[in-house]
Amino acid sequence: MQVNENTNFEPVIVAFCCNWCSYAGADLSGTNRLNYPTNVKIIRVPCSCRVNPMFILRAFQRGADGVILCGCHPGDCHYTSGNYFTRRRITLLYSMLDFLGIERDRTRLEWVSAAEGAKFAATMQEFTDAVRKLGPNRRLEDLRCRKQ
Amino acid sequence: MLRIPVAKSDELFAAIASQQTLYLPADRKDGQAEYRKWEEGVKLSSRLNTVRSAKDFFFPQTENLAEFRMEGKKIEVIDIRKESEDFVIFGVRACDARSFTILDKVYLVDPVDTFYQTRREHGTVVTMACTRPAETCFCQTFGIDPTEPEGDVSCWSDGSYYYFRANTDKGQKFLDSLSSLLEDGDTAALEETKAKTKEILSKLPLAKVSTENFGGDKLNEYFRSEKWGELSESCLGCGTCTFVCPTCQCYDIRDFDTGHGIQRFRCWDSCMYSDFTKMAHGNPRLTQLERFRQRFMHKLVYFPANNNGEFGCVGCGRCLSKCPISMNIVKVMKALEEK
Amino acid sequence: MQEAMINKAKQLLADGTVNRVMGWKRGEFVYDITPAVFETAEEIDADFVCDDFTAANVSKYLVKESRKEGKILAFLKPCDTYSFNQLVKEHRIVRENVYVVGIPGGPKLDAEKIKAKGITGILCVKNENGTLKIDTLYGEETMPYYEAILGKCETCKSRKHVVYDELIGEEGEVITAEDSGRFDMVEKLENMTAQERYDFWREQLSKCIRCNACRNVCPACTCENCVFDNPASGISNKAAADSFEENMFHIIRAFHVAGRCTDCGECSRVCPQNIPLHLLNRKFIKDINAFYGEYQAGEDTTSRAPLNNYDKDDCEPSIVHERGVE
Amino acid sequence: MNKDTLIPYIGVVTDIRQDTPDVKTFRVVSPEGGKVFEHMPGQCAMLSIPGVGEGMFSITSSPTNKEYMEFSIKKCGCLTTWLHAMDVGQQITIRGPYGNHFPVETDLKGKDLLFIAGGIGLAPLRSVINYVRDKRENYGDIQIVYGSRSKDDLVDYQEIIDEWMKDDGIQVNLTIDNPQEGWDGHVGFVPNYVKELNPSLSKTVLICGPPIMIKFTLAGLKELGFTETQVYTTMELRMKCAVGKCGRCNIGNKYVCKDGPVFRFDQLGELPDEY
Amino acid sequence: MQRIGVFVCHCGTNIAATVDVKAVAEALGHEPGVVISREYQYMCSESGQNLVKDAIREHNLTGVVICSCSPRMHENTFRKAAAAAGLNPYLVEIANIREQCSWIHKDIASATEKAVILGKAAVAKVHLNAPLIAGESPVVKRALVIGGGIAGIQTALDIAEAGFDVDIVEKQPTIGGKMAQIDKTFPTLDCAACILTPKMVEASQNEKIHIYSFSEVTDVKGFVGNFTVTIKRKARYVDETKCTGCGLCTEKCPMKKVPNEFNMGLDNRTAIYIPFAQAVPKVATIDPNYCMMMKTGKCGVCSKVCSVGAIDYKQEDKFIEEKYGAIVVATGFNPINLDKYDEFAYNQCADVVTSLELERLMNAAGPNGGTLLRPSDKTHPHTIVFVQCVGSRCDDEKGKPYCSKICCMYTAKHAMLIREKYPDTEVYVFYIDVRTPGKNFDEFYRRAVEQYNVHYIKGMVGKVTPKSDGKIDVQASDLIANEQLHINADMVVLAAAIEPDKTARPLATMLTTQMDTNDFFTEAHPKLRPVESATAGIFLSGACQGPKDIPETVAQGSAAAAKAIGLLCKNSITCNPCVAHSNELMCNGCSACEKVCPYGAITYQDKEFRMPDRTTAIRRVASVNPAVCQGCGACTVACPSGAMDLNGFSNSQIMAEVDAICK
Repeated sequence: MQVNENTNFEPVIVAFCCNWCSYAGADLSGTNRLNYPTNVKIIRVPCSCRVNPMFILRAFQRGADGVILCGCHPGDCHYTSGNYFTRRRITLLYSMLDFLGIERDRTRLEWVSAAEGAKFAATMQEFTDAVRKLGPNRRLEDLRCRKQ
Repeated sequence: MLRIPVAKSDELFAAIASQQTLYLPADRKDGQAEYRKWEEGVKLSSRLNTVRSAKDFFFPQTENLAEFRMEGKKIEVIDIRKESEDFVIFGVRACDARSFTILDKVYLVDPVDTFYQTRREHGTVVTMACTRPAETCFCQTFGIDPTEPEGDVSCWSDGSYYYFRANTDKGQKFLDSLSSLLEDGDTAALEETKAKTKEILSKLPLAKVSTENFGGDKLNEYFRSEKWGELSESCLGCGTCTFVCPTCQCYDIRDFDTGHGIQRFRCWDSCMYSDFTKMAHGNPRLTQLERFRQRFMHKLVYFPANNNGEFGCVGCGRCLSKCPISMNIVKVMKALEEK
Repeated sequence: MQEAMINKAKQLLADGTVNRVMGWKRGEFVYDITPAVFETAEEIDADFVCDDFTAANVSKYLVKESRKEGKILAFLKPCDTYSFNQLVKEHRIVRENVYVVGIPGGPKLDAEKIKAKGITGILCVKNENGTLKIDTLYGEETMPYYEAILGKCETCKSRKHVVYDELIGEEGEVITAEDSGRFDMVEKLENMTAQERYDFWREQLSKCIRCNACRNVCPACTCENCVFDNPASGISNKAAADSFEENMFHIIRAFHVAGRCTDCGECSRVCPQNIPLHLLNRKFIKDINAFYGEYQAGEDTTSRAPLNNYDKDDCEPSIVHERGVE
Repeated sequence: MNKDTLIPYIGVVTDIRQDTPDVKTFRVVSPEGGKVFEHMPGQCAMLSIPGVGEGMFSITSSPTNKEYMEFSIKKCGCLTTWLHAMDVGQQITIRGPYGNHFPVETDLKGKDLLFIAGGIGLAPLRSVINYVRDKRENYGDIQIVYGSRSKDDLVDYQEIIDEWMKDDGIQVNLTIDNPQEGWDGHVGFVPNYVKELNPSLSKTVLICGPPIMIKFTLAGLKELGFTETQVYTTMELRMKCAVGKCGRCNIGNKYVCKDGPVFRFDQLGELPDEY
Repeated sequence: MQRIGVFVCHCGTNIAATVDVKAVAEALGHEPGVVISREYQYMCSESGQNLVKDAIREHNLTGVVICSCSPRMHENTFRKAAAAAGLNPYLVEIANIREQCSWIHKDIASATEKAVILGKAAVAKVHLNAPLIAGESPVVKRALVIGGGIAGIQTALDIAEAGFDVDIVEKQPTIGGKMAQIDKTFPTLDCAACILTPKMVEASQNEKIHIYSFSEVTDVKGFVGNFTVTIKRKARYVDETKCTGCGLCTEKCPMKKVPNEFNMGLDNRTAIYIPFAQAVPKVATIDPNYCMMMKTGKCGVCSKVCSVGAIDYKQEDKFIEEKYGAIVVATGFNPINLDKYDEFAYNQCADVVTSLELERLMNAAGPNGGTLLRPSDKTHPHTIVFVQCVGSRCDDEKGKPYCSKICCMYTAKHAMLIREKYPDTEVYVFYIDVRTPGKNFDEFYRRAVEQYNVHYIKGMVGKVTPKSDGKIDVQASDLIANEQLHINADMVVLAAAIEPDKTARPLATMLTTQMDTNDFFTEAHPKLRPVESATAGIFLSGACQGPKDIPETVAQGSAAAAKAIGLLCKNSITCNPCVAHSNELMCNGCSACEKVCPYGAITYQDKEFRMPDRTTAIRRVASVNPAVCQGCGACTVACPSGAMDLNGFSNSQIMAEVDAICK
């Protein structure tokens, strides 16, 4: 695909969602027929703390333009403390990516409960818009994986 | 001898670059030198040598071998080799120039490595005689005269002029193409420079390092030496020595799934790495001792055994200055010689 | 100093306290010093050295050495003691099998910095009142002492030994971040624009030859099997085939040592390409200090590592987005 | 540009035979039919599934077979597991032939041959055995001693029974490690069995099997009076390029992929013990 | 080579209206390893499931992908179907193309494209799925209740009622806990002892219940269904099996000046003692710190008077080991120490008392036989000031940040009881807020104000100063009248905050359960799992989890019992097989995983390994107890070497999904 930068650009967005809150929140936005862009593809993980920084980098390598991580609100983790660890890990990772000059708006972490279907949809819309504005991921891509 | 004033070097480089891609050692911000593509403003480095050796031009760190498309039970092999373009590497030191001969003995013997061969055919090597050898230099040990470097074209500098001599047809053609810039001149000043350099060479701390106790016939004697334990005990098992070495030639072949096909590439590998000889069911070189031994045995014993006594080292001294723990071939040679 | 250490080593060998000595062995030149294990007084007399160039952190060797028969004497500089402690904390070093003698630290010198001045053919280096007198094949050269100080010593974080059985010389103090200036460069980068930061790191990381020296020397990288060597990890890579892999390797490596890196600076010291790798680690350290409170890995063996810990009121990742320039 | 030896051909798997619980034999032809390339007994080929891995396997069919090549492969790693899961019709990549071969046309010609194999070690020898069977007139007596853990682990058992055992002038001695119901043959380890059989010293020995078996069998043969110059074996080490360049499969200065895989024991004896 | 079946559901028109289901099935049919790709009206219907089952059998499938509604809806349905057809249920993956695709998108083309990608991700994942077998671990049919207060007693009784053996470990010589010390209970004002002691007796008489009084838990090993607990039976120097509780020894004991803990030190007991008349077990205990025989070797009176020879001065602490399937923590609370509250003169003036001390002062079995007298001079107090929130809702270091919850109500109770019994006594209550949520609570409080004329003053007591005349000056502010007050009081009663018992913290460590910063045990989920700890098999009862009044405590005690019974009813527990596992060959033994595991499922062992250099070495490696692990995956990221991975959500599986989505 010859990317005509910024026009007709459809970002690839990977969303990691914890099974107990955010994935359910995503389901709820479906149940309520709340629209958000098709660009977002969800990967279910048991807990946000299952998300290894490796997965996030992997997504960028393989052509993702934005990665968003969703988990239970702090204090509500199904496993009591998982998302607290997530928060530290991901804060540091995002800060490091920023340090390396990777655009901040390509990464995001959002706490979405099972009841927040509307928040889920709105977040995804917002995030997709932000990434779309940035254009294709060029700073953290693997040229070998670029679609021809 | 054909020569050109050093002051006109930019003109010279521009002329070369107008015909083919020109690479030469240039200084980096951190004070070290690396080969860089010449373009307006790039200056020839005054450092003795580059961090990475010149082998990269013929045997790059990674290169794709082929691509595969898979669908259902079918596999399609795509030959992705391209005809490479002519290029010139300028300012190769005598040690690196000799390393090409050594690599040739691996890659140009049957079955020929066509990837290497193609680049070798397209590259013209212009060497540069040394004038300020460093304490880490020991190329003389391997019979290299840094004041008489090999290559398609040999080049000398006495500070005012660059002098050129073609050694091959390719080199001659190269010099012919620059004939408008080059003039014939006397070499008295150059001979003086050479003599000075030779004097320094005789005073180098490693000038006495000799290969007389090494070679293919020492196989079992050195393999069983008790020194390996002590020598290898501080080795980190990194690949620095291997990757800065101009003669290290080992590689790995790997597949990479790009999402729309499989790329098979090869990349430098190091016998110092713990997974170098690892198989699904075991590893013949389990400890760093064995891996460490392999590297030096290869250069000092196995390689000469297979190549009429030629050693797999050119004494460039890179490993001496770059090894994180300062273990190197000179220390190994000296230790092995001790009885 | 070297004299006192040699005497101490011989004494401890003689009285049976230890059966080996971890130290440094002199090489061919003034600067090519190799970490080594000595077993006899004769070996020590012949080759033991501790001088301006004995910069190598030997604590990582103790992972293996401390699992061998008998006790080993290790001479540790203040910075090395942090690495040592961290490894004890992670159960990598068997503390009982090491007799730690604290020795004064640097500043150590960096031969590369001398060479970068165009000084070549180095035969002998002497410090005379702040001036380095360098005897070379091409005559004597001089340069200011401070310009030859090893990068990691320029921003020394502590002159205090956090663990030892015995001390040679006097105990020093921890140096504050302000005094050491060790976060200055990180801060400078933080104040650049994203594009500038990106360009900076591309220039640096594109030099990487994936020799793994940084990883293999790192006292925090003692994994039995590194993910980058393990095909099953899905991210193994060898010679970086692509700019992404250079990024990936260094980001993941820095992440894996985040909260465990003591900032010993070995990664940058050994990098053959002079990539300032320590800046990645320092960035994590600086962030950890700022977000989760001051933490110095290796300072003790009991505290919880910041990444294995949390506070309910930790900041959100959005703090990254809210920071100054993009 | 010439074809580079590192760039493989395509092979099609036309038949898969389950030999033992963990060994399958694959028949490979070129997509156009016929063999992908010619080889000599003992030579190897690099088989690969792109994205999974590439590995060196000895060609177990005889060069005298003009229709196809066969590979007997034991499931042990990532690639072999994949190969075992293949269906007929699957394409694979193949390059070769690599390495030297048993000196069937020189040193072995006219000799009495003793083949000793253990487990999957029969695979490389099978090529020689069938070659020799097809050119029976060029060789003397043939004796095959083959052992495995159990009857089920004997590779090519049907071929051994249906063909080899029925040939004139071929003596086949099978053994399994432990007694088993339905087995009335010999029970015991190969090295001991060889000693029991006390083969004539005139024989040239070709041996292949697990290292431990080779070690004890060789010792046994020496006790019986055999010399190292009479015994050939074939080796296996980590290989990537298969053309003696990538630098991993050397034993001393010899590259197994290029100078081997077939070695005579006196040659191996000169090399360091690193395999 | 996998043999994967793909099944795309129309869900009537729920999916089919916006996703071209046929196109999805067609596209996924070309994915590597897919041997059959079908679509159907309702995959979850009987016939839909049969389609899957038949395909599994017919095509010998090694993996199944269902493109349908959320896995939260029907993952189990399809797993069961697969299992019925002989395929391991964990070889089924769901692609959520309804909630996360057809229902949120309108454009058929892009929704279809997305559905295909989601399907591809599921196919890529299922390639790497491994058959998982849910492990089983047996359940020891015996429960342990730690703490013998009302919470523990209630829990034990309920568990015993269900037919299971249950042990109570109580560190005091008698069960009963705090409730035994309380005089009356709110809001009914019935006598605490009257309702508690029958339960204590019931517990002691129930043959399913075994009470280890004067005992402590010192070690806990094992995991849900299979705990091994070491109990220290502290020496009481009286043979429990012989002592009849006649009390003769306590009468004859010459050492009578021992502060009586049961009465909050307001009177004395003997060195050999039975805490109170209705103690259970009713067995004497010798206090070695005071017993003359124990201290000087001279006395032995009790031994002489004991007709059954129960006295044993040589008795030693005994350790016993028991196995339990479930553990209920009911360690309760204590009022905080008021030493730091100089402003209330608690340590200077005997007539400044805590509420619990007041309970004893008013109790018929208390030091004054139920007549409220000032501790200092045993006179009748005419003015009593109650100070609320002493140490509760505090920002500073001295106190607790939380509301102790019960103080408002018991203060109302005290005030009311005093006004009822001694109408001449003026009662002032200084409060910040009066909190009375609870059945009949507010009515109760209003009765105190309206019917009993208790003076409730919103305001803070600034200083309590004992005066030379024996009176107490209480300086306070009235926030409503906005004025400073001085009250000349006879007694001051401090509503001290309550805190978890000090033994709870070490116990939590033993149990690998979590505590909050105030040392209250943390429940597994604050709303949905309030009586379970995050550690499987450990349940929470009573105030150890947070401040509670009696009815709440009893309710939670029963709830914890119900949870424990639910566990004990099972012969074995089916473990979730999607748990972490450690590759010992790669494990560094660094303990990072152990630190982040909320369940204590990871332990370390020194194991012998064959090392690369052909030697053997002892290495410290992690192992995960699959019965305890809940599969969150925190450890997998903490592990730098990648030795830790998670079944069902392995690194390679998740990366395969990432790859498929980004392709």
